[in-house]
Amino acid sequence: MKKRRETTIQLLACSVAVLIVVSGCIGQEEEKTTEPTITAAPEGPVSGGAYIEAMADDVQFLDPTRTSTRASIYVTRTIYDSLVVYGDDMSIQPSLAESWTVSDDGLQYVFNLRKDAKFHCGEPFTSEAVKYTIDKIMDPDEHSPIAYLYQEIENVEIPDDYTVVINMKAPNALLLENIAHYNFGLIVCPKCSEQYGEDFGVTAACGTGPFKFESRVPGSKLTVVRNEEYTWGPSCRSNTGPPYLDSITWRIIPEEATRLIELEAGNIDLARDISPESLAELVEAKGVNPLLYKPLNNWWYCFRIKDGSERSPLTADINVRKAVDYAIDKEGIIKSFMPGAILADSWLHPSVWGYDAKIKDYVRSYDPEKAKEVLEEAGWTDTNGDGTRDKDGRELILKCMTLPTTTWQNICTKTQYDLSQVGIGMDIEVYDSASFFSLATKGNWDIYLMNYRFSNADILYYQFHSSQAPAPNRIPWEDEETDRILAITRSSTDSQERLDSYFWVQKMAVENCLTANLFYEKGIYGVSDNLHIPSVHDSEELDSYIGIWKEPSTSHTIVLSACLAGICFILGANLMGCSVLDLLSRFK
Amino acid sequence: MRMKKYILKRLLWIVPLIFLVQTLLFLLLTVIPGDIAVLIATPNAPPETIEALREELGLERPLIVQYIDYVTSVFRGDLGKSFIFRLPVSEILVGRLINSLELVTVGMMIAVVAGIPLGVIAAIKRDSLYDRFICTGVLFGISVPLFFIELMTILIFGLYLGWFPVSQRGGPIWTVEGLRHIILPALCLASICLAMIVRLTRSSMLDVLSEDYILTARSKGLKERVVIVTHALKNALIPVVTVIGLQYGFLFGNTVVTEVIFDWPGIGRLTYESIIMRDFPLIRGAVLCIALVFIVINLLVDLIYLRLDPRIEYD
Amino acid sequence: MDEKPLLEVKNLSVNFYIRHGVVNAVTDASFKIRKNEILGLVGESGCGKSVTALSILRLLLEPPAKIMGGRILYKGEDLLEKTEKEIREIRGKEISMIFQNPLSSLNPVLTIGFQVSEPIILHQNLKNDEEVKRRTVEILRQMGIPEAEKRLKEYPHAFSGGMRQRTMIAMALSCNPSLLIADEPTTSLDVTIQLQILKLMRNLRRDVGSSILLITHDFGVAAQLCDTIAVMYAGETVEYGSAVDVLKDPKHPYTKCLLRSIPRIDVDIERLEPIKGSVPNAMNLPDGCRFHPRCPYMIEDTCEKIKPEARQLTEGRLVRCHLYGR
Amino acid sequence: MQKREILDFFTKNRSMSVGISILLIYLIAAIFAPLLSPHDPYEQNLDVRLSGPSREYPFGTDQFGRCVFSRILYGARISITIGIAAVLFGLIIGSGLGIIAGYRGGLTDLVLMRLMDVLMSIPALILALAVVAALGRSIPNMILAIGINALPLFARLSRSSVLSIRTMEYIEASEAIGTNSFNIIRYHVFKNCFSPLLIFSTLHTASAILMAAALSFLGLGVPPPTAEWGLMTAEARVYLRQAPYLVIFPSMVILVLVLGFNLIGDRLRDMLDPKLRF
Repeated sequence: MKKRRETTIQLLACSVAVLIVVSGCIGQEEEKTTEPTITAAPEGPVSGGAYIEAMADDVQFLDPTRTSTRASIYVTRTIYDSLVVYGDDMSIQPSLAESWTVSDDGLQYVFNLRKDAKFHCGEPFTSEAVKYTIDKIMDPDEHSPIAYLYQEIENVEIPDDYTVVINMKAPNALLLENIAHYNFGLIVCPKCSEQYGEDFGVTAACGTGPFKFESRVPGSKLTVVRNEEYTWGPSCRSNTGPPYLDSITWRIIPEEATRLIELEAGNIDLARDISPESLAELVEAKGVNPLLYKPLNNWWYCFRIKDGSERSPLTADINVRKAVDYAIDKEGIIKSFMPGAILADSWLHPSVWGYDAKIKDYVRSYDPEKAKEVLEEAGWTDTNGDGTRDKDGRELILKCMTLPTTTWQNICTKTQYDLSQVGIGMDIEVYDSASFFSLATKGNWDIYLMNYRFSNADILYYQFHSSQAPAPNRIPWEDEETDRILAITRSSTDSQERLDSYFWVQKMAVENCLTANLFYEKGIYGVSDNLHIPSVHDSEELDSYIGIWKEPSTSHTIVLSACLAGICFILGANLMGCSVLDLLSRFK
Repeated sequence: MRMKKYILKRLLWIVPLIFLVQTLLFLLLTVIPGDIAVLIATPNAPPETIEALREELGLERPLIVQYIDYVTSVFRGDLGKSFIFRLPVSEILVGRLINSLELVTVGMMIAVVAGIPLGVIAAIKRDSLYDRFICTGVLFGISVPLFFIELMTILIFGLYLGWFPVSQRGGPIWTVEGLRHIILPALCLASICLAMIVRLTRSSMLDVLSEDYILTARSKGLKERVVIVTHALKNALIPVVTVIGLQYGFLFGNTVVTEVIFDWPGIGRLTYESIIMRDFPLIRGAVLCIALVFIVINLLVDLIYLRLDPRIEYD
Repeated sequence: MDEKPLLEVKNLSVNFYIRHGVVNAVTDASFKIRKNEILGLVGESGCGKSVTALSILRLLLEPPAKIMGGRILYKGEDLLEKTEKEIREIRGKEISMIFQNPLSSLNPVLTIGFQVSEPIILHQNLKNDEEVKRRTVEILRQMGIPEAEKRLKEYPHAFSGGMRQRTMIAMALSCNPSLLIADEPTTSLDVTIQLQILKLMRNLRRDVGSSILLITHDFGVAAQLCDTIAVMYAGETVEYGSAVDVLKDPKHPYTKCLLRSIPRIDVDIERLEPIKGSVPNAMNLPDGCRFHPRCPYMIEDTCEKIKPEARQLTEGRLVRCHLYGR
Repeated sequence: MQKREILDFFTKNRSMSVGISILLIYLIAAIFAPLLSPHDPYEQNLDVRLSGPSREYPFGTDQFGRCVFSRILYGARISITIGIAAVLFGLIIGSGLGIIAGYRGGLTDLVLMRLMDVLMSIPALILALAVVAALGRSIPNMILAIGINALPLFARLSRSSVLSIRTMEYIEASEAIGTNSFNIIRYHVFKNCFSPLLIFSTLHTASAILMAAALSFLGLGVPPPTAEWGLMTAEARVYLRQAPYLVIFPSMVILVLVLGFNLIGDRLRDMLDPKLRF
């Protein structure tokens, strides 16, 4: 009798706990629905509102001449201005430089600067600042990470306050694009840079940009506020005057699940670095929608040809490389892990100057049977019947390197399965980014997954020119013919000739199967409904936030009484858990 | 006085310990492949840029020179500048350390405030229905993986019910915003050490209740409540206090997962990220901070233990 | 002579319900103590004498222990009927108790002064501290503790075994109880200290006038101190009488064997006669007379079957054995 | 403790049998995984991707369409081996050091214990993190990382039990009759350390498994596509909303296994550690 009484008490206690929790939820639910509906959305841009954005990695620091990490670029684009910027159609548009002329032999560039721009510290913007910035980047003791972009510049002359002359050692047709691209062309204020020295960009930053640096808590938050006197915005942007937003705050949230939840809870307005897997979730969530943009983000598997420091690669044999290219199910990856991505047929994104549709007929498509044939012909047969092919004693098990992020691992796991269907084994080794790149340069691997964003065709130079051998040309592909053609792409002034040489390089890469190009990724932002972004063009700029504006929104009110219900919940779960266990352990 | 000598002896021991911790850390860091220069420079940067960056960060100097500078600089009080943020390490650490201490303290307070009464009641009502509830609940508590509790809390509280924010720190705990932000991570941390405290209070209370002096106290005609509070509790809490101290140290060292999931800007997460980024000065600073907190807590625990239990002399 | 006894225990029986079964620790214990008298409750360890003592003050933990029957009359009232609140009034004030192991009977983390003054504050409701302190120091000095004033702040671990036992006695007698129960007070002390404690307890009767229930397994101690002796075996009182009668002329076979197995100075016996067999297990006691398996004078088919009653031989002289009750 | 008494205490005690049965179920699942699992754990099938628990897939499918139930069965092998191997590593080396330190005393004791202090003062997860980052992600490295954390705990435990009996007369007696220190350690010292070490290693296996899961969760565990519970939870984090069961099932499985070890550890402590038996 005593036993039965105890079990009834237990069940009673559990039901009470559940009741409390359920009532807590219901109470909360009603409150939400009775919230006043948001007033009708105003048509034109409304100025005001603090804009909060969440990113995965932290900003390094804010001196454009000394940092080049992606996260830092988002912030420096708002604090500094560049001479020229990309228009929506990826054409070069004027910004701080009103106009510019290029000499016929491509050795001299003359920029005429705007006269109304001013630095945040009040100093007027003159050509002296441009010379100071470029000299600082090229100065060897500064160890600037972006010095390699300006290798060809001889020197910079400033005849008067508002004209800048750049003389080149060798012609480089891509100089303007390099300046426009990301933060390489941003101009720093000489006075502040000298004044703060080492701490410039760390504790203070001064440029001509639409926002001024305000505060920073390393590893968690960074805030910039509106620059009221800003009237010299680039003409191609929708708003050239002071930005609509009062301030921008970047919050560092490494965990993607948490970023999404903060977005849906309304604590942030925009979430960057959303992986494609969460696209479905963003679509159904209330009050939030995904904003898809096409960054020039090319995913590819890079093959190793030459011997590494300790290991000779299996992919030295071209047939293995071709078989791998045939065996990878690119559509399958796109369908499951990369919704919205488009199949890559060559190195260059269709919207990048230098892309040529003719490359399509050289590209290999998914054909496992063909892959098996190629392997059979090359003598890779499965002699010991263990499921993977081998040849004169060496098992065909590729060593693949990847990063720990979920999307990277998913793609590699999918490829591993695809390759196993045609008898090629693959061991996946996960390294965090610091060791990934240095090990990749050492070369003791067969294949590694890589994704890189580059807005002009110059990427081919870095990937295939022998001068770039240990890195970033990690294949490494050393071939005079390719070097000669690549030199033309940079030096010649005739655009058709550059187009043909770009095409030649891409065809060479596909024929020698140096890489297995997968797809161009569709970038995803999670954006809350009350945010309006005029345009996001391919180089992932949010046109430096000038055009973005926010509707006045009612922030979510969260009932404080929920604390009690919360604790009841944990107690309830505990009681339920242990009564189940107790009943379980009571049986004889 | 004996106590001061004892504390001095313990504090003196910290100097060699820091030296040993640093050496072990330095060995580990030299073995880890890859370095920060590769990370800061874009993947497309040629090797010269990476060499230049290594030069600037002083990674090119021979290992011995780096080691000596690495170890002695702590005693000079200069923890150096973080490779990534280029801010002095001490500036970054102070804020992050306070955040972590705040989170762990609130978590531990919840666990203690809930744990000790539960343990005492379970001991008094031994083998009753209530006692068996608590025991199975405790087994449940110590077996569940922490990240599971946290993910579920985020899913249920953060997402479906939306009662509490699940990320960032809203400010100090005396502000409403600060409280709202700390409640979920603190509850999760509390849930794992709550079970431990309840179990320990119960067993030490049972030990004490079976002692002879409790019988003497009862034979004096004292009320049961008085016997429990003045006589039994004081004795039972001595071992509990030591374990709470050790638990605090254990919890403080293991907040990495909680801080990563709840995006709490604590020192655990800072260590994790700095190891991923190979930012040596930051790693060294963070690990030293955690080690120092560990030592201070253990010393405090021993002092409280001595203070509570008169029988033990300061050996 | 037959004025009402201070404490009378009649047919007390106590069981313990533990996981392995039921232990009947005490089956039929009866004895009485008159005012200003010292009764010795003697028996081997495990015969239930401590349980009897604890059940007088109802100090047994209810869940495992349960008092099955019998009555404990103290000044005419049955202590078993009293409520928790009433019994607490009696503990420390009317009846108080000291225990066997002084090392663990004092709370290690509370000062001596505090522990001794607790019953004083509780029962004699002396409110101001000065009054309490004076009374504590006085009772401690009375028990022979040197510089009592200075010792109040010290902790039990600073005291020796004998000193702690004196403190225990001081604590017990601080409210002038009329009955002191001493559960083997001298067993864990060495002989010289034992003598001092025994002398102290003898003086108690003279100065304070309280009667004492002394529980021991050592006949020597009982002989020195007690007026009357009750012998217990396997949960039952088998013999009761004045100390002289029981020691000089033991009636019950168990008492005889016990006395015979103790070495004596005046008589030189080559070999001591141990009692054959061993103490019965309290979980399944033999039926009939509990001692019959070990009894040299066992009568066929009466001792095994019939449970002997406690018979009155002469005034104040009882024995539970078939030999005397034909 | 005679055999009989352990046996009867063992059978009569319910929670010990619950613990043992949990462990047995897991061992059977690990050993007979190929027979029991309905599907090949590595076989991908993208059309049934992320589908909920159904008759065909008892625990639903993950982002590659692999059957979660069979992956959990195969995962049992890895998780249990990591847990037990890490504890064995800690037990053998840790208690070895502890016994030597305790028995020898003097300088060796001081040096060894100070070394253990150093290991203790670096938090467990950070130490594991550094070891895995240094040696790369693989099962042996994980075992090493978790084992190193267990080292100081075992050393301290075995040292304290050695010290407690070091001063006992029977040790001096056997020294007096000339037995060399190795035999003394082998017979007397080890016997005495046996029960606390047994209890501690059972309980520590539980926390070793939890640590392995935490390491995988931080992306420092085994490389994909291995079927390991911690990795499965880590990968499923992104699908927390779409497919919460992907996180719930592996975590529940970890919970029940750790519960089993805790149950056994507790009852062992009650049985073998006289001080606590009541």
